[in-house]
Amino acid sequence: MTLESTTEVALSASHVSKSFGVGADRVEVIEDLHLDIRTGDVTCLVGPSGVGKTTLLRLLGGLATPTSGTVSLGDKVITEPVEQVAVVFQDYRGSLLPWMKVAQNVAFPLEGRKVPKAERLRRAQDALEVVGLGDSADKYPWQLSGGMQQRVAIARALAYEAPIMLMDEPFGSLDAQTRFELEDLVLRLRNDLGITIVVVTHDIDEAVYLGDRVVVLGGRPSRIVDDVEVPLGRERNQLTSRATPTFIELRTRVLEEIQQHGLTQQVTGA
Amino acid sequence: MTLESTTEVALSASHVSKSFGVGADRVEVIEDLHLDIRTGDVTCLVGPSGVGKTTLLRLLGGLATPTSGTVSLGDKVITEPVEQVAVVFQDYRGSLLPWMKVAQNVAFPLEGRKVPKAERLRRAQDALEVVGLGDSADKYPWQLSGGMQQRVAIARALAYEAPIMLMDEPFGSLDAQTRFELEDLVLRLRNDLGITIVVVTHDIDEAVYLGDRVVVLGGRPSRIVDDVEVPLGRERNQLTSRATPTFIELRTRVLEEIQQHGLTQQVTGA
Amino acid sequence: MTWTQTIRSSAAASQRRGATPGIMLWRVGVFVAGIALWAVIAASGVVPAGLVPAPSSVVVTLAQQVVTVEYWQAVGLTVWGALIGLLAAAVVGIAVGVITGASTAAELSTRFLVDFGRAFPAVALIAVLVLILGRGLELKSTLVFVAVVFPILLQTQQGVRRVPSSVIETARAFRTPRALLVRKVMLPSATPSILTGLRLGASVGILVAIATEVLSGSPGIGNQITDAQMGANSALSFAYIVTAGFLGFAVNIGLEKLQSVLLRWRPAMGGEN
Amino acid sequence: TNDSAAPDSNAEEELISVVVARGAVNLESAIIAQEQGFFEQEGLDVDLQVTGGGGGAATNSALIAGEFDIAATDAVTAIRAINENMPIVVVAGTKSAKPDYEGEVSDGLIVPPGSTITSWKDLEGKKVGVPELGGLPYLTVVTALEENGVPLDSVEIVPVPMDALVAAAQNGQVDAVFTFSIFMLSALDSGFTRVGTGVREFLPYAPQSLWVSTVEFAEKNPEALTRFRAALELGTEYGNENPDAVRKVYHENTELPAPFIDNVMILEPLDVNFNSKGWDVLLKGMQQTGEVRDDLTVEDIVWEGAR
Amino acid sequence: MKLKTYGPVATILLQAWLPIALVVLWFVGSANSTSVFWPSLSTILQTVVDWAASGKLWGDLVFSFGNYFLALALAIVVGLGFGLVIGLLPRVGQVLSPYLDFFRTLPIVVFVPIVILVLGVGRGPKIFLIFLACVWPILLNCIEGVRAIAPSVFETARSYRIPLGLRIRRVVLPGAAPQIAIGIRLAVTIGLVMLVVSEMYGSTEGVGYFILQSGQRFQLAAAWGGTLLVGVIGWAFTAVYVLIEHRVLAWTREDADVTRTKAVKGDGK
Ligand SMILES: Nc1ncnc2c1ncn2[C@@H]1O[C@H](COP(=O)(O)OP(=O)(O)OP(=O)(O)O)[C@@H](O)[C@H]1O
Ligand SMILES: Nc1ncnc2c1ncn2[C@@H]1O[C@H](COP(=O)(O)OP(=O)(O)OP(=O)(O)O)[C@@H](O)[C@H]1O
Ligand SMILES: [Mg+2]
Ligand SMILES: [Mg+2]
Repeated sequence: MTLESTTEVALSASHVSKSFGVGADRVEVIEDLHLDIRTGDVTCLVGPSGVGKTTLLRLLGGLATPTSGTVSLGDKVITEPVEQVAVVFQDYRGSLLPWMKVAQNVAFPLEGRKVPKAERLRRAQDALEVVGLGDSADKYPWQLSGGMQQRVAIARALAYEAPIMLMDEPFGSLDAQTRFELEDLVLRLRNDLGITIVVVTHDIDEAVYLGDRVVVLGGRPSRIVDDVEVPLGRERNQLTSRATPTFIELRTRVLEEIQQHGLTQQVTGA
Repeated sequence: MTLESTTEVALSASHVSKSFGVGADRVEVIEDLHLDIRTGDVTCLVGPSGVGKTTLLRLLGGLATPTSGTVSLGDKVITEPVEQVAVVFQDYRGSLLPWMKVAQNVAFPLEGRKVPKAERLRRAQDALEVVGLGDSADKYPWQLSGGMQQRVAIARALAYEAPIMLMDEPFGSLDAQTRFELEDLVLRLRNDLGITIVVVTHDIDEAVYLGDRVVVLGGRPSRIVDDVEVPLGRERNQLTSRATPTFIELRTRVLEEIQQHGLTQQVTGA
Repeated sequence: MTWTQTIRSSAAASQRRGATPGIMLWRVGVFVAGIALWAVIAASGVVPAGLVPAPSSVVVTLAQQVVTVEYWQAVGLTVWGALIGLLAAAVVGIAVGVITGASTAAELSTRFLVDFGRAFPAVALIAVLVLILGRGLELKSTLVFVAVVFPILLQTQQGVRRVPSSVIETARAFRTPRALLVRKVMLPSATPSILTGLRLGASVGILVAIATEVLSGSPGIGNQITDAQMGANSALSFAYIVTAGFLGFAVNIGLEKLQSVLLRWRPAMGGEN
Repeated sequence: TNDSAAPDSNAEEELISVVVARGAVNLESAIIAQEQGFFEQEGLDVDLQVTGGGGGAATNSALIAGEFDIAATDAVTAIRAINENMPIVVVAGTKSAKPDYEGEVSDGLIVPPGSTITSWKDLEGKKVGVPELGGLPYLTVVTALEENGVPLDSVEIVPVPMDALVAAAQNGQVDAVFTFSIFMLSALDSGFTRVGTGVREFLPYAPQSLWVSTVEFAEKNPEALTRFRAALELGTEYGNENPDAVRKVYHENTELPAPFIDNVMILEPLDVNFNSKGWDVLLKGMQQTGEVRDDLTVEDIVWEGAR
Repeated sequence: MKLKTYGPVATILLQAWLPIALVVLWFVGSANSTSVFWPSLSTILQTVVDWAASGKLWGDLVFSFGNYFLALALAIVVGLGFGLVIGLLPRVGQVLSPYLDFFRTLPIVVFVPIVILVLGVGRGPKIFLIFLACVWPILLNCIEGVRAIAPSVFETARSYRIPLGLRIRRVVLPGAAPQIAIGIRLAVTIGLVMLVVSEMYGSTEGVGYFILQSGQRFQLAAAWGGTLLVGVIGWAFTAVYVLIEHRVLAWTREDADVTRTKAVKGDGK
């Protein structure tokens, strides 16, 4: 897999607020949030359920516009999805087009980029092999298990070969083994191709293992409660890295922060 | 929360096979599988993505009929969903009715059981509080985040108050903290109310932590490759239980078994 | 069998392509029962013989007619008129439907015209329209077009509007160009709705073509029916009425085939089993 | 319209396209004229299209739209069109109600078996079915009621499609119906009784079916129209003398059952010319029912060569 | 799909500009018309005013729309009833569908005599004819709507053993509602067209009768006037219907700032 261009890119959100609804129904989800995504980093977003991770990711991807503040790619303010960004949606089922077979689904975004058909299909097949679905190219999404569908969504983003990838709980439905392999795939994407990756995850071990940096969201409206650099180096190993003291220390730290903003918090707050 | 009846029940699958499609498209997913779910146990089903966990759960719930073999509840062969079983679907989004608000979604199954309205709403509200969504009763599902939707689906199964609960990756989209709390909720359901619970999960730590027994599925067509008793007792603690040598030993054992049947296996097999 | 079982097994049945022998048997059964009922009504004299002929006499008459050139000419003229109108309506209806479905401004701007046009009883103006269009193919296909274009348009428009937002969001995220979006996302998603529009339109088209013939005297099935009625020849008029029914049946078979190809991707209802 | 050069040596032939409303049983003289070569004899090359019925209004429209030069239609629709300034004129007749004609009457008021109605007078407070409000049958009924001293507003006149008239009476939806031709004769066959005569008695000489042309055509081609009338005249005579020729026309151009045509059907006399009394009663009837404006005269309706 | 929404003023302006432009164009363009075929718009409108002034308009409206609403209600009930059965039991649909297609295409106009025999000469046949035209869009869309419900929704209802009645009321009908709404929207206006046609036979009053009689009598301005009136009524009914639909189907309007317009614009520049 090669990238067409690995130009210097950096996503940044500055003074971003986002609310839904109007009048009495208005909910402030994100308030005055500032975040710079560094080029070539894996940035992990964690935080309790409902805190606004997906919302933030959609803002970064240009899929939603902030109520106030701006999101920019380099010097360009983003109000629309841009070519340099591929997205894996949390709602992977809903994001697969049911009338297309798996391979077509994966190849579809390339069609919009005018990639020739043979090339499209080759890239789709490659991406499917990488996620372990080489033999399911010819099935419809509903014929696949949940985890397989999720991998199709990942394959689609891979085949798109964008320099920035936004992934919303991409491994949520995968078994440990598959998950490990795809986590390592993400690291390889960063190391070998210099892709900038933002991963939303609820698995703190995963966040620390993958991330060069873990951003913890919390509060209502949400803001960044912690921004943790992960000094584990660029080469990581599922067994050894996870056993280092730094790893354990960081995961405990993040865990504690999330616990402060977790379920119990919400219930008592209600 | 009380149960109307906590009669002796036990689900069992005997010599169950399941295939999809006909002719050349036919895929054998499960072959000659035998499994007894013991009353009052938490049974965890684990296995690589696409192995057939959801399929097995649907068979146990009477939502699908086996191609051969039988599933029975006590002495009764099941070909249909039965009253004693509540299900949390892997596709939680699809299983919430978009035209109903959250509270209505949770209360809806009770309506079918002719529970009076006030009682229904009370039980729905209780269940929502338990999953930390007491203040979201009046929203539509699409106004919730992924993890919140998943919790609504859990709340619905809770409010149904069935003696058997089948849960398909119920905590997949939840953050660590919420997840811990809901895991402990599951354990309380078993301990305090004697509910029989089957949980499909891809998180092996979770399987060992929750399960009285962990059933590992593998192969194509799938069969039971291991059936592990978890001798951690009925009272468990997120911090201490997970640190016991038994826990660590068991999770390593299960992990290795899954790795034997995981992604790499499939890719090379293809 | 319980209700759910029935649903489940029928869902399984519909997964198989085409009609099973069981379905065929049932169809034949319904057919026989229908004909028997008709025969009984005709024979009992509840309805005057002049109005409802016996099925046998209709079959005989139809058999006599199908070997004549006149019959096929009439059928051809009707079908031709309906077909031209229908094709034009399909092209315009789907195109405008997609545009107005995809753009709120376009939909609002055309809303009055569409709602007005849908309710515009063009058939009632035949005497006037003949002044402008004469009684030839133009009149027939124009009226068919006017009657059919709006259902197709609306079905398309609403189908496009109801593309799930998760799907649209995906397309947006990958910056799907407009043409591709329409072709590969909106149209497939709206296909069930559009096909329903076409199925409605196909029958309405034939009906309007026939009505036009009846009312304007332009040649075709409708005209044959008028003749038969003026001659109090009910067997003959029924023969042509039945012909119209068969036409609708045939068109819909075609559309159903199209549907089974276009909607191959859809899982059978009630969950796969 | 086509006045291209004629191949014939004798007379200058003119091509006129003529439409005959098929099924309305008003095409006899023209078809006979065509078959017997009377048009040719008059130096006309007539393109006789036998097209559909569709009612007089549609035929008038098609004529105005320029589909053909001359068309067969019925008197009431022609008058209505002219009343609204449609540019057409009546150029010849086909059939009129002849009070002096000996033959059987083929229209009238009929009642189902067992009815207590025996005459027009009994209609007070009853329901009468007619094929259409405002048509010739309707005008006949109105005139008949008037002449019999039955107040109009005491009778409910309901329009019922032609082929359902008899059945409607049989089912008791209406008490009596005014109908004609095969519908009346077969009703009489099945036990209906005729309790009143028809248009011949109440609207004597009223034109029934006739030929119309556009005003423009009549102005530009008076000669052709005169010849057309002459040929029709010949066809009419021939038809009146040879009933079998008329029957043959019916056999070939209508869906009437053969036995009916041969044995039962009443052949009304054909006539190209009008009796001015007929126009008067018809116009008066239509004016009284508010169908047409009061100052409409025969001169507005009938081409001068046909008055 | 998420829709772009406009403010109330913009919505009205957007809806109004084209019809107003056309009416003005027509008004000006036809002002000096002397043609009997193309009466001027003012002449046409005058006929409607005359119609109203004669006092008949009101009675005609009451008669016609009495039939219309009855028929529409009947069509909704029958269409949904059969639609649910066929949608839920595909085998029944498979057996019946050829016959439904057959009957759908029978020229009902020629059955009028039989209908009159059975239903009499009054409102009956008219209601029946309108009903017959309205029922098909509702039926077909209901079937399609039921079939389009996500399998996961049915699965949920099954697993929680929702009884049939409740399942239809709370699961199937709402799930099929968006598609059913299209069917009813079509029926609303098809019914109007059929209302006019239905008064072609055996009528003495009604809006359709007025139009048809005017046409038959070559009172072209009045015929145009009547049809225009029906068209405007069709628009008005649809507007009311859309309001109702808007409320009933509130849950389908996902509120987010994703707009369709953006989706359409999202081409790779
Ligand atoms: N369209 C919407 N309308 C109203 N509220 C919304 C909408 N979308 C999201 N929200 C609210 O915004 C908040 C944040 O949602 P978001 O999906 O970003 O959470 P999340 O951090 O991704 O959670 P999870 O981990 O559960 O996916 C939630 O409280 C949700 O209820
Ligand atoms: N309707 C269907 N038609 C054809 N194949 C199917 C169908 N449903 C499931 N399968 C196949 O059956 C296999 C098992 O699917 P299942 O959903 O049970 O997996 P799973 O163990 O739940 O996986 P995951 O953890 O990814 O959810 C998969 O290979 C899938 O492709
Ligand atoms: Mg989220
Ligand atoms: Mg699964």
